[in-house]
Amino acid sequence: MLPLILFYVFGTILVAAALAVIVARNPVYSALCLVLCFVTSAGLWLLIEAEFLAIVLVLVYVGAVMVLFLFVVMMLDINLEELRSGFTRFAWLGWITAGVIVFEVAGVVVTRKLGLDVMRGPVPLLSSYSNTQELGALLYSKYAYPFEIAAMLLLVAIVAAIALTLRHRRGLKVQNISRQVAARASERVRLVKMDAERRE
Amino acid sequence: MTGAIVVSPLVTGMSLSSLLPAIPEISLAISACLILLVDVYFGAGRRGLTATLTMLALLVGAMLTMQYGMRMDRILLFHSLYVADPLAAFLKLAGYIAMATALFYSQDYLHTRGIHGGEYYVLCLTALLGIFVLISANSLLTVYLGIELLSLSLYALVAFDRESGIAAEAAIKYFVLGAIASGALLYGMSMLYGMTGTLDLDQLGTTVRHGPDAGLIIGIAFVVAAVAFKLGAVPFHMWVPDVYQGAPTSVTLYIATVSNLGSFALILRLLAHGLAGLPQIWTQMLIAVAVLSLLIGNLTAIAQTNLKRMLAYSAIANAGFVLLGFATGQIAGYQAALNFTIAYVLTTLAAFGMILMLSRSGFEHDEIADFKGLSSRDPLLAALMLVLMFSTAGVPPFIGFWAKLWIIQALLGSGHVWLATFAVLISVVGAFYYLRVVWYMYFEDAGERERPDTRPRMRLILLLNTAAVTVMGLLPNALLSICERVIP
Amino acid sequence: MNPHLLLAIPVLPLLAALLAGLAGKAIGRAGAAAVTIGAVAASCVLSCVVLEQLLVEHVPAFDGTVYGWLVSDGVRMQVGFLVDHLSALMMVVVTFVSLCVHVYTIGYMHDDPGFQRFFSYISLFTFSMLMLVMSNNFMQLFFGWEAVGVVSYLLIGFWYTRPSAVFANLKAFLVNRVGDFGFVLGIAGVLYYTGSLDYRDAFAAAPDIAAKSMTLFQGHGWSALTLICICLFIGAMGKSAQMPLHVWLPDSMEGPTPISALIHAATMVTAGIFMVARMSPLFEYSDAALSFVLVIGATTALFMGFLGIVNDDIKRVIAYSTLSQLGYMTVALGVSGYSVAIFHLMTHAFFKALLFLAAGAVIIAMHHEQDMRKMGGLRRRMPVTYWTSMIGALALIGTPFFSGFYSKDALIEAVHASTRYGAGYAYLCVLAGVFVTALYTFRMMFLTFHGEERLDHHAQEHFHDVGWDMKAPLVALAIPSLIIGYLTVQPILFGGYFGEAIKVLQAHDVVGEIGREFHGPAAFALHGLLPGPAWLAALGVYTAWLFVLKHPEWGADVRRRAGWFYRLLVNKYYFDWFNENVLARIGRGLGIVLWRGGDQALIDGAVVNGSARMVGWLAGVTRRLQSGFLYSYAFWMIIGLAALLGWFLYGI
Amino acid sequence: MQGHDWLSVVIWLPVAGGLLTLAIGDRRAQAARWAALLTSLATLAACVPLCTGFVNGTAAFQFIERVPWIAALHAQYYLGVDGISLPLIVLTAFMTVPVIIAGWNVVEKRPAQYFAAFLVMEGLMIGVFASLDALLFYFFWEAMLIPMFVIIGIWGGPRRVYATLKFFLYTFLGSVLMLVALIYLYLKAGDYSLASMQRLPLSLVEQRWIFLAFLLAFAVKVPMWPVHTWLPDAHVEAPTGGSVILAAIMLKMGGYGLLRFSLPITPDASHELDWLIVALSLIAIVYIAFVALVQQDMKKLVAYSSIAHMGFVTLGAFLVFFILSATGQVKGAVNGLDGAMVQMISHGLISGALFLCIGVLYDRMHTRDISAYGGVVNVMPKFGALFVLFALANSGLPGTSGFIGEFLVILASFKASFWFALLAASILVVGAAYNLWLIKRVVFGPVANDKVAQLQDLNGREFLVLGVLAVSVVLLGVWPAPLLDMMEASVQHLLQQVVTSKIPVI
Amino acid sequence: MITLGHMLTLSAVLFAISVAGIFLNRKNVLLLLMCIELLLLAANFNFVAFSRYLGQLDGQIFVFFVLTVAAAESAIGLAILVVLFRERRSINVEELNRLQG
Repeated sequence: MLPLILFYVFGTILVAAALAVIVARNPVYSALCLVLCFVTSAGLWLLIEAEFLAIVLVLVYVGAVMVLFLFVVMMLDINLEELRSGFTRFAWLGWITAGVIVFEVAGVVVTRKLGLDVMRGPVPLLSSYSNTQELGALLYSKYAYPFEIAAMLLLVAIVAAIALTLRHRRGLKVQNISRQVAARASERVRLVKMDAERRE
Repeated sequence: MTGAIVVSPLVTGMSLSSLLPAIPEISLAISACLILLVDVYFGAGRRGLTATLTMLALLVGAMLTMQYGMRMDRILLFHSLYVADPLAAFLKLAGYIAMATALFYSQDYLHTRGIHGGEYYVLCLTALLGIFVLISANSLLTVYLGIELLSLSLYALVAFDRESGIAAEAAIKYFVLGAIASGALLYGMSMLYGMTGTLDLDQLGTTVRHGPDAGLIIGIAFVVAAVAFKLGAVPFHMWVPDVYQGAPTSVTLYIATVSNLGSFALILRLLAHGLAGLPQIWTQMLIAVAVLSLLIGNLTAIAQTNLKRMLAYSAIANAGFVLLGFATGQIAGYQAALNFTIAYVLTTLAAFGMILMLSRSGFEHDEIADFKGLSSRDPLLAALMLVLMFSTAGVPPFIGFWAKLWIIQALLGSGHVWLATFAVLISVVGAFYYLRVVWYMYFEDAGERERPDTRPRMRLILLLNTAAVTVMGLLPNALLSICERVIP
Repeated sequence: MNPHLLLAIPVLPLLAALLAGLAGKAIGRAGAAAVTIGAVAASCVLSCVVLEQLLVEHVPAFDGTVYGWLVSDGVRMQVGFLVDHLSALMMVVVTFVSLCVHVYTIGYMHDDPGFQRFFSYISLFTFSMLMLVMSNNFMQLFFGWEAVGVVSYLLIGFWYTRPSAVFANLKAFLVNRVGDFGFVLGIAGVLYYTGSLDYRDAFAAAPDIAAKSMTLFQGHGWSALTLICICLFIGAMGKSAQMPLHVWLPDSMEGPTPISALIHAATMVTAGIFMVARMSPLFEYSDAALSFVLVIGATTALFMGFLGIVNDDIKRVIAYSTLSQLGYMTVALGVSGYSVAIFHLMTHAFFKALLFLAAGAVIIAMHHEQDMRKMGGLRRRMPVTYWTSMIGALALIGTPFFSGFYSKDALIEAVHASTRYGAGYAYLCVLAGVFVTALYTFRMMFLTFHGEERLDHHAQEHFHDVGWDMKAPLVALAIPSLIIGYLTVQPILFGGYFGEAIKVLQAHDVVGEIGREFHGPAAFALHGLLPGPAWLAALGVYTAWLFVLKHPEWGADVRRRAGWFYRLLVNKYYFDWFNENVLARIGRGLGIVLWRGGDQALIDGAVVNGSARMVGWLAGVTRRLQSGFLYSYAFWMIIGLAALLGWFLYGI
Repeated sequence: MQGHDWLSVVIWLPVAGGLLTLAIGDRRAQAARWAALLTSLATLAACVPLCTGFVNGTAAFQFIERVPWIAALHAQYYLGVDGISLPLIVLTAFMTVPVIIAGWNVVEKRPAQYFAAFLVMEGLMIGVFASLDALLFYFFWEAMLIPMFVIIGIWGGPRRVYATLKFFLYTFLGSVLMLVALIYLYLKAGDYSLASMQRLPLSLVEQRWIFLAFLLAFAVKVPMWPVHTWLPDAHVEAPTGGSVILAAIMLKMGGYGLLRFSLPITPDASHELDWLIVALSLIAIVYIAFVALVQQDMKKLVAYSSIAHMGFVTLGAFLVFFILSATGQVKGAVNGLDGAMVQMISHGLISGALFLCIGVLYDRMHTRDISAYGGVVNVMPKFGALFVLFALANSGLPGTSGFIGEFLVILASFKASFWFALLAASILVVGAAYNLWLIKRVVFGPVANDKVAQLQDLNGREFLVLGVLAVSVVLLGVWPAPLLDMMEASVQHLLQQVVTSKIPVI
Repeated sequence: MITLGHMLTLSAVLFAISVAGIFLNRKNVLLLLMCIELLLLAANFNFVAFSRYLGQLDGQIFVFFVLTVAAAESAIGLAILVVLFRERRSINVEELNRLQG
């Protein structure tokens, strides 16, 4: 019974936080609500005994990704006033569509049971079961190939992020020592012959 | 689509030789890393070093693939996450060639715009790697990772020209929509996984046979939406015109051609193979999407003034044709779709190559009006463009004709008479905008426009490319029988 | 008969025409004239030889093929000759008149730059006409039929810089084409019912066809033969200028006068008469068709004559006279008096050609003045012309002993004897026609040759009588105009001259009927002095004398009194007005409506360009969907997804 | 007979010559002209063995060439001719020569490309007539649009872009459905060869759809009312050579298609829907003739007259069933088919000649407006004579080729129905009206204005071209027997196919 | 007991909210990126749930990779955003319409 109560508590928080993410007027609030979403999700995953992923979610998402978000929010120096005005006149259409999707998916889950026994509980686990260990074993044997691809992916992310954001500012005045050293007296002064300025 | 299933060597102990079928991916990954390193240390000093190395890498990769990757049977590697079959080898070779050609066309363009940093080539290589992963994917997971590897590289490439002014807009649109699509893909995959309990495409193909459960339908719908997005089919096409126009032309070329091979593989592996047990659902969906694509793509293209954008809508319409091939749910249709894809890639390479070649610093040459009077300024280029346009319009004696012909034949063969009729009729509408390019080139005065200054070797390659379009149009048998052979 | 000889008759003029036409410059004027005259003379001689063979040596009629044109589905279309008494007679007439005209032309066209061209045309015409009359099948008949039409077209428009000439030739061709339209249908009908285009087969099948009926409208059967005959006769109406297809003939006077004599009096316009006579085996089986012929002919004979009275153009008067005389011939056909028709055709050919040539001589002498009101008293200035044309005029009005008398009187008798439906009306018409003929003929004669000279200054100064190159043909034609009737009335009409060539059913044999009362040409002429047509003619001459010479002021008076009738005549019964203002306008109006309304507005505007505009509009709409806003892009994706889900989950 | 690849020669020789001409380029225009002329003459010469080697009296295809082409689609490179296609091939080869000569130094803008386009066209058009494989046929059929598109678009008049796009899209729209039908037939027959398609049993429903698909393609090409409106525009805007080829050859493809595809492949549907064709043909004859009457532009007038005359082709081809039901036998139907064929050949010569005549005038005055002319014969007697000849031929004068086709079709249509014949024969009047009215306004009359007064008569080159055509028109008119003999067996065979039902017996 | 149905419904709601967020938001691109994170979370929920209720670990492995990819994706997305901001001085969605039509 307790898990169920906890589920509803976490679930409510999760949904509320998710809603807050999309309606909040300040991106910083949104980001923080998103953090809340992830944390409650981790809680829910713990409830169904997927500890490793729950931990990773908090570590990777909350610890890295959301910090990155916040970092960017701060860095971009966005004019918050301008972004604040919120939804526009087609909002109702958006909500209806969202409602339809919920209805379609959830409706199918509830009424048609997906063709599965949706009311069944999780498969019971042995007491010696270690989620992390099992995952690890699988990851480094069967899923070695995807693991390598993921590595490439991260490499791409690094390369791309650097390539896109690293910039050599133009117009930045820097000394070029070698040119200074190589300068010759004859080249220092250049006489330019110009026509007399014409009056407009 | 069945073949001898060879149990992966990874279980029994790994030997390097057993990994040989995966040599294309391996060589590509290694060369990407190497080139990155070389570029970091030597790239700045030597202009063109990275480009040369990349070409070399492609050449070596292609040769290795020819040497070790060509096979007539179907084998599975990495715990059947990876499949190597004739189709994969063929597509990968095509990928090498297409990318090499694309890079060749792009060189000058990249230099004049100062975006020839080593990262560009590395990202192109990783994108190709993503395509290869897709091509050889035999599990939902590898499909997903392949798509992401490809997409992430492309997002970055689209935004690569930071000076352009519209590239970033295109990139952010591409990114956001792409992320939504991959979210949808994931959601769909999760449903498929939940309903069948497996990620393996072979097993998926055999398990879903028992009937359309609601969960499967949800999964399929989401997956189809994602696939349609990748291919640029209506109504998931919105990114296509903006990205085609906004991205640097070299990247557009890449997206339009090389990445299309990946999209083809995606549909084939995921839908045609993975969901082979339940074709009645996804073929119907594909038909709906394809019809819309043909309609919207061809119609909207008419209203375009920008050639890249017009080609984008043309790509949408062509995606409709590819999807029609798949919508037959029959081998003949898949073969036709493959043939269409290859023909399309070949033609589009040259079309974008033309834009690239004619562009100069600060001048994209991507408005249709820029082609005015080209026939008097440069008869050869105009003639080549004419061939390309008529080929895309599906007029014999060019390759595009056979591509469409086979799709229509497949449609008729599977009883979709009305669909075939619709397809041919809408392609008449489509012919108009291709003709307009010819019209501008041949029937309009050049005005102030100058004779283009082009490099001979570019002209040569473009000539060869167009010659291929023509020769394969006159003698289409070779390509058609390859398509028949690789999708048995 | 030797087919090569027969072949030579039409081919010689053809070769001459080609030579004169294509190499006109090379052989020069004299050369062209010599070549064509030589060829036509040879044809004429050969025709006479043929006639002689038929008449004297009693060689059987020739009916054979000389050239296979094409074979389609077993239908043989070929060039073949049927030379019997009928066609031999026509050949002689044609070549003889043609020869005269050729000779006459030397003088008439002396100053014309198109001299060689003219000779080429008339030789070509001779060829075409010979092909027409010598034919043994419908195909070739039609060929000759059209060919003479074309040459006539070219010749009417010979002076192509004159707008009126160009208009006239167009009109002539078109009206003829209306006739051909029927003619072709008739030929098609013949083929349909007989499976062959040869006369022989068609004639043999005539009784069978007569028994067949054809459904044109639901439930109304027509006798197939009547339909065919009427269709064929419509062709004849065009060529022989029967009402209402007569309108082209007066206008055709725009052509040079030799042409008027040759084509529009003597030969081509009689082709229709000849054709019906040739088709007598068909027409004989259809009373309805013959009645139709009769009524049309009678109407033409009388009402066209009226027009001659009010016209002041010398050539046009003769043209209306021709129309009227053609009407006479048609009447004869209509009462099954084919031989009479041909006989009248022959005599008419001579005297009418004579009249035309004489008129031409006057015109030349008057320096191209055709208005009779500006002539007068010319008999002193050009006696030869006067006397020859007087012979022609007397022949025309049917003065006893003149050639025209025999043919016309026999014709009137035949009509009188006929019991065919419409014959009574026709009889009245032809009788009244005699008076009218005499009236206009002598009005013309008096105005031209008698009275005081009314020549204007210009004509006075330039007046010169014509040379003997033009007078000789007049004389040559005057002789037969005078005597041919007397000589030939017996054999041709009553001597069974035509034999098998013309078929008359026993019940219709009006000529045979009057033949029973025939006792030699002199008696026939004397008989004509009894009250009857000849008296009417005399009355006509007297009236003309009264009005023209005695009391010239009466004319104006009559004009005033009979206002509407006069206007009707002056306006030629408003046929031209109707054609130009109603038919032509309807045609053009229809064309414009179909073009602007049908093609441009409906098909092109609404459908073709309309669909293009529709596509363009749709393109604009779909283009606007691509709003450029991320959220709308996402929105469409989601809508698409929701739609897919909804469709497949809930079947929406 | 077999073993000589003359058909391939006449197809690919002009194409190769065209590419050669293109390669010679505009800078060496004179060389390009000669190359083009020699190629076209050589092609015409290559037709000689075709004609001399052709055996009359058999319906079998001759000069067959058959090699595999696309194994994957079971398509072959399969050529052959019979009495229906050979005359059209010869016509094509024949008409290209005057086109080249007529454009000799008149075309100043990119001459090499101009000649090359016509040569390539020639090869492709011959390919259409010689193909016995439906896919090959379609291949040539569509490919031909490209050079024509370019010809009208580059060398055309002021509204050339509109005209050429209309031309292209119209004909493209027409033919794509034919492609669908062909593929459908292929899927049932197993290969693309015409013979197997003609043998294939088909239900009435299938036939009906296939027939309509074919009809659209061919009707647009012919063109039949109401899908004819591209033609006046295309003709008016096309350069002289383009108009000539368009009228002389391209339109014939529609008629050829009806004879070669529609009738033998879908005889029952043809039977069922023949009223449609006949009605449209008669409308074309009457309606279009009236439209031609009121044209102010010479080319438009001739263009409309082409539509009316092609109405005879379609009428003649589809009379057979009416004749069958009216008379209970097929006798006479061959007249219609023969007439249709002769009309095609003859119209090719005459309309080509007329367009060349108009081109002659246009080259001098740069207008085609009838009202700008008048009295041309005064200054151009030779031209006047030839123009009048062609106009008369166009109005179906006996002794010229224009007569035979019309006459045969009218004869045949009488067998079908009196009213058909009546309407068809109306062309005698209206056709003469528009042709001669044209002549009256352009050729005859006094010299209309100073410009006309300064016209030069035909030069030697023009006279040669028009003279040769005049001779051909007259020759065919007085000696048509060889043509009809050549066709006879094939037409009979066609008739046999047409009256044999293909509906499978259940 | 927390059943599969609970988890799936929750994920559906999450998915719908994120979708709504994506196309309701017309001001801030950053927010779009966050919504995408929510979207991925929803999918992950499904995977985890199915994996647990099917008793096999493949789904969780998948989630592991998704997290990795998502991290990489955010990095690139933010990088593009930065480029965009530098160029336009704005990340307002409504101003991102230079490419249209």
